Amino acid sequence: MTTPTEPYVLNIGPQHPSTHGVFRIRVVMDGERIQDIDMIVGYLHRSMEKLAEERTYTQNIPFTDRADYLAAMSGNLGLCLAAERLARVEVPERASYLRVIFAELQRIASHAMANGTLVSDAGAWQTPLLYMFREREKILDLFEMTCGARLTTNYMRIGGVAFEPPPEFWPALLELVDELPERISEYEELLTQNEIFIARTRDIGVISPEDAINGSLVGPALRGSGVPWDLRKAEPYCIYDRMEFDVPIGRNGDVYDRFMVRLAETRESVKIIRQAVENIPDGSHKTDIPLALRPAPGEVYGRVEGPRGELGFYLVSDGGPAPYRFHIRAPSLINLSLLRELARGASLSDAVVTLGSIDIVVGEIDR
Amino acid sequence: MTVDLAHYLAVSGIIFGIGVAIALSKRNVVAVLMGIELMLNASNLAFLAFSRFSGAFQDGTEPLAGHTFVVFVLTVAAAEAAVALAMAVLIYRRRETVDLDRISVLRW
Amino acid sequence: MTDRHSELPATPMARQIIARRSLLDAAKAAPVSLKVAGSIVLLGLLLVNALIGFIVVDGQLDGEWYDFRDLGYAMERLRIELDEVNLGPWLSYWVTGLIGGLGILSFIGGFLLIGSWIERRLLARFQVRMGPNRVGPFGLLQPIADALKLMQKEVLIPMGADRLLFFLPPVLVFVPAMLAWGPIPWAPGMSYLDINVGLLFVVSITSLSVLAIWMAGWSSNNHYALLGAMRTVAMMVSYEIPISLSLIVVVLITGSLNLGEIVAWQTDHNVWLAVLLPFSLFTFFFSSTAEINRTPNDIAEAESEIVAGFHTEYSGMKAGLFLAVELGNALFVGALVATFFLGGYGLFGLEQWIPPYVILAAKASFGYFVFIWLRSTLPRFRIDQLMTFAWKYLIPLSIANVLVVAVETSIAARWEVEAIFIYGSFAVVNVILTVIAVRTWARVAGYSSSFERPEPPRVAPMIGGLKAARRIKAGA
Amino acid sequence: MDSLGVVIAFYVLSAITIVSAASIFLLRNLVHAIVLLVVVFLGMAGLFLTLSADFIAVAQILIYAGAISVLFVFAVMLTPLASRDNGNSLYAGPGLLLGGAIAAIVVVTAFDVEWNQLTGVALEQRSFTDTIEVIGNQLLGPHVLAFEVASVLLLFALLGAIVLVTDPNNEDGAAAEEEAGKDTAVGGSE
Repeated sequence: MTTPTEPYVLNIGPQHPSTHGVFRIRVVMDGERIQDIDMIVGYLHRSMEKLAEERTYTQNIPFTDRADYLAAMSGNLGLCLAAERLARVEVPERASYLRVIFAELQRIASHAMANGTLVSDAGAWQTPLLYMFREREKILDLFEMTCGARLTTNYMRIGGVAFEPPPEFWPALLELVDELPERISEYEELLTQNEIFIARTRDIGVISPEDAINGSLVGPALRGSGVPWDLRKAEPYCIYDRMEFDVPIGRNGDVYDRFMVRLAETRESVKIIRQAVENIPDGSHKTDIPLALRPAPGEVYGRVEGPRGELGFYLVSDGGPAPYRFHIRAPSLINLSLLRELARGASLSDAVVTLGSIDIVVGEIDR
Repeated sequence: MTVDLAHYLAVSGIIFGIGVAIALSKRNVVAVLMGIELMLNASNLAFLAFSRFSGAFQDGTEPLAGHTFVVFVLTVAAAEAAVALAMAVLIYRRRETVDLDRISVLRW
Repeated sequence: MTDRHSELPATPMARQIIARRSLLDAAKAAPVSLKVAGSIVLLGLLLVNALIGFIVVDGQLDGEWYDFRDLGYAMERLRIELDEVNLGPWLSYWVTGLIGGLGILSFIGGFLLIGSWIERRLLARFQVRMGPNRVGPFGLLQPIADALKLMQKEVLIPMGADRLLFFLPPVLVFVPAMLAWGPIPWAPGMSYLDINVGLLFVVSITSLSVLAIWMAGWSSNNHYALLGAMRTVAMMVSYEIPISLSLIVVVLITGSLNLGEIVAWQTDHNVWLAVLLPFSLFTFFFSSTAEINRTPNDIAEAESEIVAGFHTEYSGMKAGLFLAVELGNALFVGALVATFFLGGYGLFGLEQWIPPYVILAAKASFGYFVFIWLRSTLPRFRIDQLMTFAWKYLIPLSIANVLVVAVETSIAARWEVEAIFIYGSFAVVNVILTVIAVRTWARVAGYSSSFERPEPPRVAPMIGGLKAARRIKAGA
Repeated sequence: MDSLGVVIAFYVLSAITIVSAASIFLLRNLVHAIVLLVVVFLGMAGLFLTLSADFIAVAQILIYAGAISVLFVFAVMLTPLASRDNGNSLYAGPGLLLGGAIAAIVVVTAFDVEWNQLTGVALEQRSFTDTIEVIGNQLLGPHVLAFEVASVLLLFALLGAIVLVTDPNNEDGAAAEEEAGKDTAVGGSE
């Protein structure tokens, strides 16, 4: 016999510090317990997929910047790989190396952001976030050096990359690569042994491997649950088959594991970048393709392992210069769908931390 | 213009009367408890007033027995409030109301 | 090429960070003549002060003349003089009360202005940022700009709000926050409200703000505010018990509820209670963070969960008042910790040379600094974790602490030995007992599971789906 | 007590206290009534101060304004489905009559009786300087038995309140939460 209470509705968002963008959750709460949640997306909808049907394949690359705005390079890479398979374009080897370097840099930057905001959601007042921003800042400087933009890079092209990095890029990159393992160790010291942080994240938002597979989770959220699935290993693209790296997986599938998996993946990314820089061949960075690429009619699903997981692009060509259908399989949207199960019965604080650990980007959810 | 024992006793009596009126006439359990707290407070005021205005004892000690008594009243009031409000919550659980007019199973 | 990169950071922000000037740099860059003149003036002031102090301490000028270190005596003198005017005692009460109140208020007001700047600058330093540096030199005028901005903002009243209860709380939290400063002794005999029940007064007055916070949350007609208010009420009521228990220990040792006498006891015995009562210090400080909503216990206004807690719906200067009270409370807890545990205005005899109120302000500022430090370092607890911590750990251990110290006090009362020996042995015993008790109780109450550190993620030996996951789990 | 300050304080405080207490009776909003109850408690503490009972005044603020009022707040917040009005029952008339009668009798008696009280200089001289020490000595001296009984009473009140409010069916709160979680999770993933 519990006290009869009246559930009430809490409207989290669209403007709320912990929704990571314009995203709304309608929470039915009983005291501090969440009874049910209702996720309402669409506040950032820009009709990307429809607009893309009016633009050429190259013109669509900027859309991928703005879909997952924290991992523009990965989005670029995904679209380019799909379009190249559709149009059967060969990519020079140097371009592949450059792509891998930038995609992994982007992964480090994105994971820094994800982990930083997760800890911010847990209540550490922005300090870890800003610490992690130091490295992200350097990576963004490298992007700026190379392609002039920091966030919406628009760097990759069908058939290669847009620009050769400037000469000062390489020493700066090496310096960063040397510095990063130290920094990552610093974060581990700062946070992974912190009693409060452990208390807030251990056994919170636990996803079993079965649930993860059923919920079609991807990326660190999936690996945090202990499922060893990484497209870079399972279905290597670019030059990932030549790289030595490990796939870290979590033990319990809780928030802490997802956090730790991201940190460990950052380490692996540094490894990959180092190998790529050491082995990068000389040559052209781009194959020339016609301005208006007209692939033969057909369809293709190209996918890459973005920072948030499997980022897929489904392209259908009718032989014209623009795709007949352009669909983005956004990892954030699909990972988010499990939040409802996780949040039910949890307290508000736990739900916020769980949401942070799933690491959504609203631009990608709404497209 | 002076203030003496009678004034304090008058204030105490008025507040006690208000407390009685509230305790007898309110429907809500919480409001009734408020009335009882008022009555206890009024008696505290009377105790302290007597203590202040009465002369010293024969042996010269200060007559702070009033203060001591008030300490006990405070204790009892705290205990009473805790238990009574717990009972109010319990009644609410059983019957989803704290309206005394409707909690009348023991009436006849 | 390498050189160009290292010389010239790529972004304007990075360039700015490298080129920033600190106060220290500015001091270094000052012309030599200014430096020399400044040092001479400072040294001269110190010398003059020391000379005066020497004479005052010797008693040659006592009762005749008072320098700025002895405001307490000066006030006492003023009171006596006013009493001689023979207009009734109310004159001296009013005059000295006004002067004292104005002094405290101007100190707190000044601190509220400078404090937000200090907090933001320090936080920025902890977070490798620059902090406010645009308004005035080193951003010093930032708080004034903030206050101006807040005053210009529209005061919004949410729909369905209880108007009366909505308007009262900003004032109602401000009053106890200012009143509670009363009994703090700034120097021997220099406290605004020198009452015998000073300690109880502080505890009871600070407990009043619970209701104001609840009123704010309830009347806002907003679920975030209500949630924040109920969290605050539950937390503050729970944490008042450990606070009281830790202060009872102080009373037991010093034998007085008067804050001035507590400080005087520490000065007389040349010992800080922090050494004697380490557990009480921890309990008091930790519980105070819960009372005043500072990290790691700031769940009442956890911005990542419930936006701004009970003052979500307040805007303009009303929100500003809440923020100001929060700042002032942090300093107040610093002052309380200094008074109870860190020797108050005393500094092992140095208080005769340095103005005592400066010492107290410095110690209070140190407490404030610790709050900022915690805020920039620690994540936040969850509400149930906090309540568990209070009821299952802090309160039982505090009661044990009271018992131990009661025994020690009775020993000290009967034992005819040098005080330094008694209290030295008590300090050692208390530290050892605290460590043992905390560890044992943590085991008893079932805390041991968190002692073991969580394991880091493992490297996947294979790639695959659910079957691979199950095999890895079974193999491990 | 002839001092002007005390006289003014007495009249102002008693006016505030009586008006607030009467408003508790008159107001229709229970939450406002709680706030006014706190005002009454604080006014009472002020009246205690004019009687130079500093310890009791501070204890009054601590216990009544700080703790018991919060209990009332919790009682109101824990009964969300009950009505929040402060309405009168059938007994309003008799209650008011009885209360008024008691107040009238006490007031008349108070002013009518020639109290054997201290006045003037004797009263001024007899100011309590250190009430805590005397109270402490009395509590642990002549009234030690009552003191112990009071402490036991408090302990039993604490236990009683907890026992009353604890759910007998599931004493372990965590287990209850787990159950609730299971109930809602069923049908989702399985």
